Amino acid sequence: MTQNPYSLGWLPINISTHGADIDRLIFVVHIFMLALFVGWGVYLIYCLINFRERAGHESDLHVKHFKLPTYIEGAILLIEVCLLVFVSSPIWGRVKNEFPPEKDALVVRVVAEQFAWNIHYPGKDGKFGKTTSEKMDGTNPVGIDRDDPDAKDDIITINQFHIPVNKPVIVRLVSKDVIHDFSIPVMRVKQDIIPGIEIPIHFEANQTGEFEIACAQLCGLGHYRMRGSFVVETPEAFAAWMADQEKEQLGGGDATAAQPAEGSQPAAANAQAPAAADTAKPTDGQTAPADAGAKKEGNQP
Amino acid sequence: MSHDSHGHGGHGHGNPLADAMEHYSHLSFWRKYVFSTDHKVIGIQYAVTAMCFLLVGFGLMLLMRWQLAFPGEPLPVIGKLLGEALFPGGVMSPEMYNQLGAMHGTIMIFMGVVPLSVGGFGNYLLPIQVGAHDMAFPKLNMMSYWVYFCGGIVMMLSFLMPGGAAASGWTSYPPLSVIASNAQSWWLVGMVFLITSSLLGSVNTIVTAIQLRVKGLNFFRFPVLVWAQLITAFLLLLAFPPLEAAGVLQLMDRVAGTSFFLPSGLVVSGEQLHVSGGGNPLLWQHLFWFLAHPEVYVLILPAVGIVAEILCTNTRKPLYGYKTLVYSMIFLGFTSFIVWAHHMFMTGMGTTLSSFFQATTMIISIPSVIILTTFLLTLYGASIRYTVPMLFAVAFLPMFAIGGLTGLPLGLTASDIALHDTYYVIGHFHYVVAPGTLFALMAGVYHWYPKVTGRMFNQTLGKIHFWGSIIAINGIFMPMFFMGLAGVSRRLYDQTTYAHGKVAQPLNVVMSYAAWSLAIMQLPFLYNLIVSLWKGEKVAAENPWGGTTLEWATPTPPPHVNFPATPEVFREPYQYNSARQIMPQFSKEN
Amino acid sequence: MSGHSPEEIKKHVKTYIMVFGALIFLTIVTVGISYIHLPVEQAVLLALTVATIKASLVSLFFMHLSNEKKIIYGTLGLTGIFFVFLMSITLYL
Amino acid sequence: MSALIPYIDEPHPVTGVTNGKFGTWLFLASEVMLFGALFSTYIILRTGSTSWPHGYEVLNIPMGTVNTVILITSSVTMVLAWASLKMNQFGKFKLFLGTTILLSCVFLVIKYFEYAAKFQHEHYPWSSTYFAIYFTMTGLHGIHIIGGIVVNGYLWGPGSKMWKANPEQFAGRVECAGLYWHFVDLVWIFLFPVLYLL
Repeated sequence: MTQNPYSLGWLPINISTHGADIDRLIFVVHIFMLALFVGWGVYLIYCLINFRERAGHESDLHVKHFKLPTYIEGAILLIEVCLLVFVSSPIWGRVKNEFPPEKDALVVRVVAEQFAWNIHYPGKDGKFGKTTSEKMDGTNPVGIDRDDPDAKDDIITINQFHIPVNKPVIVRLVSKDVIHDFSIPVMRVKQDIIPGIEIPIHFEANQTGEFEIACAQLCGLGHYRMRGSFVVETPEAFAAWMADQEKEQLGGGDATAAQPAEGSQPAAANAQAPAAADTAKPTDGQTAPADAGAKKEGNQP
Repeated sequence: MSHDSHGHGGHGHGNPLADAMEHYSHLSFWRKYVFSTDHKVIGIQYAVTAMCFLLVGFGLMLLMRWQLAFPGEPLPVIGKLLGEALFPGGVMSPEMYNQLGAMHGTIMIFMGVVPLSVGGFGNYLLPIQVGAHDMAFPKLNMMSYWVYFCGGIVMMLSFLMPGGAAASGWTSYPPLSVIASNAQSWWLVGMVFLITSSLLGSVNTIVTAIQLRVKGLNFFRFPVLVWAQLITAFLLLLAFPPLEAAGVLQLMDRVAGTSFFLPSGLVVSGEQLHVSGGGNPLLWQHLFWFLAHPEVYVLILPAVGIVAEILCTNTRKPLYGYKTLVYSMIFLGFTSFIVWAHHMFMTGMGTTLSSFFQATTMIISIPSVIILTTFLLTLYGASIRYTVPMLFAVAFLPMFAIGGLTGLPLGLTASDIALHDTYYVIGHFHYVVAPGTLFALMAGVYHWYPKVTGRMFNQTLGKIHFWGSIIAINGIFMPMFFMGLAGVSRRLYDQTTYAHGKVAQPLNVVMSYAAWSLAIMQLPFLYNLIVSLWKGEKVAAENPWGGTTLEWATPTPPPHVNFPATPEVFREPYQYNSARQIMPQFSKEN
Repeated sequence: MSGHSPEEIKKHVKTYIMVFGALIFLTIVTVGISYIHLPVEQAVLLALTVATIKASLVSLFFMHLSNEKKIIYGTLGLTGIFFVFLMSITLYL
Repeated sequence: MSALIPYIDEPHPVTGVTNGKFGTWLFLASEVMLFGALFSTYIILRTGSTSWPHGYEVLNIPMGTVNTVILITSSVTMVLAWASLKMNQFGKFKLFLGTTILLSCVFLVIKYFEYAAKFQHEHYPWSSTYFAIYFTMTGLHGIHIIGGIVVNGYLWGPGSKMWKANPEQFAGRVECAGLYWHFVDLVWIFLFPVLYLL
């Protein structure tokens, strides 16, 4: 990766298909804000200097009625309404509501817990196995019932979220314990995860690379290190990674004993772990070997 | 008005006001200064207690800023003193960080700013500004202070609990807050105290403003501060009870094992949670923000009132558009009840609902713009006298503008997707509350200091305080916007865990140094406030600044009954005659 | 509040007794209905209607809201509006 | 002190009410919002639940009905107590207010037996959301009853001395206590069908 996706002065790079609209709105709103602020500021400084107390200057008690401010207030309201009706609400509708058909998309469940992201892929059959809260424990973070025929080929990873590029992705968000917030800054994706409710979101990445999932809602002591790795790769690399996961998790034939993939330990175990333990950058090589190639390809124009 | 002679059974002769003063002067020290029913004493008690809490809340943040700027490095000196449990090896633990964060918010809002602006300024100034001799219910007034005090003590004691204070943020979202340590229950009990105190206080304020105003003081002759306090009191009265109910429900969840906010099938740290389930975590958020959004206007309206008073006194010209300002404030207060869900855009809200709350949010920005415009136009054609309070009041304008403007991208749902729950939000509301409201409160403290104490503060120290504070405070909050744009989530103990957090980390160092500088810049303020009590130049004049409202008719400092003779009001506030001299409300001559 | 002379109070007392009778009657009605086990929607509608009538009787006569000052109506009207806002929460969840 | 504050015993010429009465109504306004939040909680929990017991299956309707009648009766004796003061009959006032206090105590005693029966059947606040809301709302209402008993007890006992010194102010106080008491009754009028009958 040649270019750092994150910057200090403005938004991080955008690799989602919907994000450009959001970025444009943020830009326009900031220009609007800046114009207003500079306008007020210049006027304020003029007043503060010109109307200061000094010899030979007296206050003007003749009450004037200014029309301009009323027009400005009206204009502000008009601009706000336009932004709302023509920009913000349509984007929101597209981003949060207009789901792609499930057959064209990769459907994934994300089960959040203190303090990890469990990613549940439906596997080859495209169907999620049955999950229950009774079955959730240290070795079975999503509570999958491996006796269910649909569950035989399900892949579960911890903090490793891989998706193919240029393909719609539907993520069904659930939380096991408290409220989390599934945030991927580079994707302009953010959604609270409310325990007891399954909330679907959708997005599509248009660029490969290795990024991160952040938790944006205070969820306890480990909130700050609830970091997941988010990898966008070519369809081939994704398939290869998936095959590796299958071999690792289901390969032995004894599906019920399958362990989730690498990544950090389940939450309870590392609740007291020192902060430095998982401060790895996305490029630190904490990830599966399969996506090393994907990264290189991603940077080709 | 002849009503003063009514209901006066015991003393058949003499002036009842003189009798009351005489009676008061014979009271014991305890009844005079501790369990006093005099609104001025209670106001000062409120203000002093609240300022102490503000310092505590600020102090917590100064500790946090070390961890934020230098994550994982031991806190010099203090780290060792605070003990191994919360500072292992002198390094702040995540537990401690979350406690400091939650308590900083709680203390600043519920125990600092609101008690100072509503309890302090409201109690002291409102009765005088309407020409009353005391609040309508003096004993209730005393009680609301002591209930607030108890609430504060409960909150502070929660730090001593095993496991420390509440750590689920000042918003206390369940289920996290329900499964949190015992201190959360203390937090809830403390909140019930604070809410009760606010309710009693607001009943008192409303009755005083409406029933006890003197002859001639009709509603459109109210000083802006009185209007602000009156609207604030209505907001507190009607918005706080739902949070009180929610607090009781959360307490039940924690203590009686109910599941109001807990859905079925929760698994915490790999263990099933044995509760009946069936509750709804979002219910808390709705009830909480039903209060907490009007609460924003509870913070800002008294500040607007104070700024209006100071601007009008120091520009030496009438307020531009008094009625517009008043109507805007009323509209603001009313609309603040229907915007709460814009705090919850990311909870899975549909398009219709989010559009509704987006629209109300855009609508509520207009009265704020009008208020700002009124103040800006008041400056036009003025003869501005730059006293220390005026400096703070003027600084309020651009700071409040930044706070308001940055609310815009947060209020639009689409841009909120990128900015929600990031540092951008923190920057936004701190601009409203810290360099906004708190600057206005500082202005108020300076402006009425000579009236309350009978001594003048040191102008030079005041100016040092102002210039130091305004530079430092922008150094803290301006970088937050860039941090938020970079996508850094709020409430992170150590943001360098994330690559995007690491990139923005240098900003944290800047903010921390600015925060510590701000702390140093408050030293001249504190020194000035305390030492001027003895060393300050004596103020003998009733009206040192040339104010037009009723508090400037009282002797300095005001005696027990405020006015030796019940005053009368003859005109609107902020009037000047053709010779550019003030025409106070209480003066008969034209 | 208009009439507080003893004669008028005597009239009031008569009203109070009548209201009391009505309240007891309505209590019996609402309990009686509950034994019929109507479908939920109808039961809720009926029970809430009866409760609202009872509540109006109490507030109009015992709390003298039938003849009160504007300021009290104003306060309650404002509260009523915000109460509606508060109850609207039930539509979102 | 009272010399300083007008409109304690006579209505304000513009608003037409005394301070105490206005203050009481404002307090009741906040109470409306408090119970409003609890009722909306009830609605949300009930509509969101998969199973919700009918009140008549788990609660004792006769006991609830008796308590409703008791509370209504106490409300009418409360307003009669105020009317007696207005008619200058202090003895009757004592009788009626005493009855109110007595009835409110009876209400609490019955409530105690109801709670005890629930505990015997192992119905606790943590048993289900229904019982959670039942115990929370009736408990909070019970606290309001206790508050009413304290206020009315004071006005019946030591507070009634004011009758001699300032009958107007005392009648005003009784009226305010009455407003509060009727409000507590009013809350029960809604609680009873909502929890017991539906």
